[in-house]
Amino acid sequence: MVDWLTRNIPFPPQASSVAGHVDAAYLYLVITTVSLAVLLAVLVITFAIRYHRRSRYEIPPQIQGNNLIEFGWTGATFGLFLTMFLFGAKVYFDLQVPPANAIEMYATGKQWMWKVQHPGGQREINELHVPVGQAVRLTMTSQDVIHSFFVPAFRVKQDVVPGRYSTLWFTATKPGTYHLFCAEYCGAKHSGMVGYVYAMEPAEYDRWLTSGAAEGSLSSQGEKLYQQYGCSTCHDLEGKGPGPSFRGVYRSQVRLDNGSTVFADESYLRESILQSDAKVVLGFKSIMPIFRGQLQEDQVLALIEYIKALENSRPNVESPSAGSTAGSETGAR
Amino acid sequence: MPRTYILNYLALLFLTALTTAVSFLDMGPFNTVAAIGIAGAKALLIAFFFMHLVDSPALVRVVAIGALIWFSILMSLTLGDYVTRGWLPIPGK
Amino acid sequence: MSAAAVHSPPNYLRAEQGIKSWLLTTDHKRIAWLYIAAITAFFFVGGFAAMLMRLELLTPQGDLVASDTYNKLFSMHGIIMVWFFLIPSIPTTLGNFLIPFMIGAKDLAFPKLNLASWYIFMLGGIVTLWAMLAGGVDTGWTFYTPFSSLYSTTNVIWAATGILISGFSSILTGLNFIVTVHTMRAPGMTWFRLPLFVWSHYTTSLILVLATPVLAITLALVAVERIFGVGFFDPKLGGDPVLFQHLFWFYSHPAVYIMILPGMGVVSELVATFSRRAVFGYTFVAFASVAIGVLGFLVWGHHMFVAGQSVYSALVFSVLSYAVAVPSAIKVFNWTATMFRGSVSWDTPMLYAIGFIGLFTGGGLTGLFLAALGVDVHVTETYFVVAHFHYIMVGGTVMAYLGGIHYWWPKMTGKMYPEGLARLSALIVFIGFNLTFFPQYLVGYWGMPRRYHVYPPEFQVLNVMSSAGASILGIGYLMPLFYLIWAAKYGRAATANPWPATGLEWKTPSPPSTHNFEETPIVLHDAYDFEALRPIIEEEHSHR
Amino acid sequence: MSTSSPLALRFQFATEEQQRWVASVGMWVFLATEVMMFGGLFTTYAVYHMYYGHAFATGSNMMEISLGAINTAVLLTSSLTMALAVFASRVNSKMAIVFVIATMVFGALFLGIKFYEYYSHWEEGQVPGFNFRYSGPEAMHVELFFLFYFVMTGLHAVHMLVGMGLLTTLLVRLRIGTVGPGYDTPVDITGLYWHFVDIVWVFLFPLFYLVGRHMK
Repeated sequence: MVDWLTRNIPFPPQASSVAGHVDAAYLYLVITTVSLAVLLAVLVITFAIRYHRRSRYEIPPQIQGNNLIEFGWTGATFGLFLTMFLFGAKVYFDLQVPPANAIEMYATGKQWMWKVQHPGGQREINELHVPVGQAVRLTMTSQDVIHSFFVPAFRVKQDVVPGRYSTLWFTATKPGTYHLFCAEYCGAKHSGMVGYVYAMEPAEYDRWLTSGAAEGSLSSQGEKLYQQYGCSTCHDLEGKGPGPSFRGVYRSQVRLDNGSTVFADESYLRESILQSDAKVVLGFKSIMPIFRGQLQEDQVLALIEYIKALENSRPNVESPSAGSTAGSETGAR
Repeated sequence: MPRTYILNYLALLFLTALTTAVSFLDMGPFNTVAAIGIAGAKALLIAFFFMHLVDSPALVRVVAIGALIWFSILMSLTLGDYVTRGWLPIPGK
Repeated sequence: MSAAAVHSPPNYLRAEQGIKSWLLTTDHKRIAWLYIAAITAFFFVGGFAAMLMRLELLTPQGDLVASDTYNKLFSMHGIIMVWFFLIPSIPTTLGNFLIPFMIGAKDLAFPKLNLASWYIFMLGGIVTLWAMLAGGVDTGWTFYTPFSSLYSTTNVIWAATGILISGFSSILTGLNFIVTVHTMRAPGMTWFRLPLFVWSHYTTSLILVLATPVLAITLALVAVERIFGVGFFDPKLGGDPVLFQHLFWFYSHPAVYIMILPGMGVVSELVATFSRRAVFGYTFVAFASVAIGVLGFLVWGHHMFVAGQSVYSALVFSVLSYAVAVPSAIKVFNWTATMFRGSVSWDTPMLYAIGFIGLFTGGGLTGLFLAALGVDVHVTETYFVVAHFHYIMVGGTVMAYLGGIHYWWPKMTGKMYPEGLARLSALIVFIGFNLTFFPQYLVGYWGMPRRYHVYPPEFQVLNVMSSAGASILGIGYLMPLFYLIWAAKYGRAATANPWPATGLEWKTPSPPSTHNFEETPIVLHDAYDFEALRPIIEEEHSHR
Repeated sequence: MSTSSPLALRFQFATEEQQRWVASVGMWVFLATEVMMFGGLFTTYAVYHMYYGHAFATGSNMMEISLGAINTAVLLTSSLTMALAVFASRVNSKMAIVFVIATMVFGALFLGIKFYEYYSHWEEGQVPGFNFRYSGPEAMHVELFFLFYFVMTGLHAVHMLVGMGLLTTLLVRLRIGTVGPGYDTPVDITGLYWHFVDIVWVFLFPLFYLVGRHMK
């Protein structure tokens, strides 16, 4: 009986740092609205009974209205609603701004499956292994239609829109297996695009990381693509090529040729990889070929992980033939 | 009455020539402001004189102004979203 | 009254006979009947799709229908219920019939346009039904791109065309009402003597006219994208699918106010008549309608908090969404205050009105959960939202529609409905409704997403309760269909003012003559002046 | 009110004056819906103009500005003749017919120039989706610009065709006398519609022909 109860109590488990805040806001709303509803129901029913029409011919005293009462309850309701807004907004900001030290993972929504890539190179379909107590930041996109990454136990949801990145973060607090749903209608098997999030103790998570048959870390996969697609020919890491070097570019302010500066986050890197002539860096010409259509989303994520990894480590492989840039003149720095 | 129509017509032609000429000068963001401003002026001229908004009953003017207000609601709140994107340095926020 | 009965003209039902007199009528009363027939048919088509969905959801596995069939079912349920039942429901039936009476006019400003609106509505309905039968559409009633424009392989263009055509019918009806209320009020019928029914329909017409065109262009752009292969919301061209959502919800949120405002107008009339008291704070309730109409245009972003709009834009929409909730609260408070020290009778229309106040309040208050940003992130796109808008639309608009139909049935048909049976069906509807949709709040917060026909087993108990409630609700809706038709034929003859109620429509015989009033009435009293009705109420006494 | 007017006062209107006034209010409310419909397109244009201003300038520079300016002048002239037609229809039908015909001629001229432009765009492979051969920088955003061009001017052209249809019926009714000095409401209504379509073009012209001209 107890097992049936715990299984069927209609309340999602609180398994993330922010779940408590969301439930607190939910509880506040439930209490205020239910008390208002009960008050109104009691009033309506008592008036209906107490002032029930005794004879078909009685005409009650006509009361036109009272402006004071009207302004009173208008102001009161708006004041009450504003407190709800403030509570909701505070929780919303906790949900939106990820902490700096979060593990960065990448998720790609594709018609009817979730593909997740870990920095260590592990790839998962419809599954996500995360350590407990450690913030995780998901940079997500979609390869076709709009999906939505929804983990009820963590109280987080974020639509993944094709053509741009979305961000979602959580910190699992309770080990366990939790549902992962797609919450934006995406076609025939929308209800099949589900999976599980495994929150594990850190030790167990490390054991899982090593056991996975990963072919090198994500940034090393990115580096392979970096060589394979000839990025290194123009974007020499020492900045000798016609293209800008990527060392230290991630999360820096980049000056563009139209005079504006832009914050180099993942979205900027993705747009510059796929649609190179959209934002041309100051002092460089827009001669880079368009890679849109040639690179898959998860390949772009691997490249971005490689560029981000450049920020704090010397390039671990000497690029032997990087010197002979393909006949193009040296770009003015 | 026809006299006002012809004067209005000439003013409209002049404004067309003006907006075309102005577009060749490089005024940065003011190019768009000038183009929309002149077009707005032409629209007002047509509405006031050709469509007799000048001497129409108040209700007709309310309808015209209402339409403009509702269009500006759609424009301003939608652009409001696109202008404030990227203020948080987090992709997609 | 009796002196005039001798040579009074035949009532509008008997004035002409034959199918041609119905299909070519420009009499707003007959056109109202044409709409009643049409939307009742559409209601049961949409309801049938809902029953199939509830049957499917009895079990966690998808064992009744395949997944794409289920997707077509919920799309059909959504499209038909929204555009072919809820939006036309009260304005085109009760509104068409009553607005000329309530302002003391012989007919609407453009009678021929009124008939044209019905034909356009039917054309839109037939095109949409044909799209459903010829393979259906699986994009949901929201048509989100890029699925609807690039990936769906179903009749999206045909469905969009059908809706677009029915949109023109909405615009023309709205235009007709606006011009009528502005220019054709009887002498003495000032704005603040208008019944609140007319205020709410006037605001609804403003929304109809100002919002529907944006839907027309949005659906047209989806069709352009499917035909050209490239479109404005297509990431291949650098387009942003979220922009489609902006344009779509710019129409669709005011559309939900199009659905609820007429219901509020009906409830204002019912509460006033059956408490036999002027509505408490008439001017506040009237301006609350206008405020809902205006603020309703500023809040659409709360449908897109997690869709990818900017955080600051979400904050703005959240505040504005709380602002639009205030006028609805004012209306509910004023209805409650109207009943205070009134003479409340428990006739069926009043039961529906009280049910409306209860369920609409439930629906409206849960809207506050969805406007709270932090909570919305968790509950949007789950069954919590499904329960919220069904509480407003089924608990609100449909209850008000049934209440209004019962209340004005004697005026429209000259016959009374069977009181006992009607009260029973109102009770069944109330119970069935709550059993259907309250469990969905719980399963929604628990995390069950919308539009899923396969769900984790732990949600099954609540879904079975919901399906059980749906069958009770279905019975509750079928009963009025039968006993009202029966009453129209064999019901007790109704007097001109059976309740008795204020309002010019009750000064005409039941059923009224084709030209409504022999000579245009002069209005001397306020909207709900029951003192002025004292002689009629006394006369009721002497007749018994 | 001259007896020749075929209009029996519609039974639901109290006075003749009320009926004329009602028609223009109804027309203005209809124009409000048109403002909102075109408004959806202008909002979409504004969003992408803000994001892809440079590509929109490239696209705009590929337009034939002289044709655009001439077309604007042509449409303004048709507005003038339409206004004169509305004025003439209160006084004498003959003059009204002349001006309506003039309006239709200018309208046809506008559509002629417009379809010539469409044809030349097709020739140069600038029709998005079907035949888009431009491969310069930001080709996809330029394709988006041309999609705006074809959808918005196309919708405007459809409204022009509807206007030409209204003018034709007006011509017939003026000739057989059901519309004339006694009952000129239809002319007034058609005039309001025609001037509105002209206002839409007044805004379309700078949006497509004058964007970043100085970048040539």
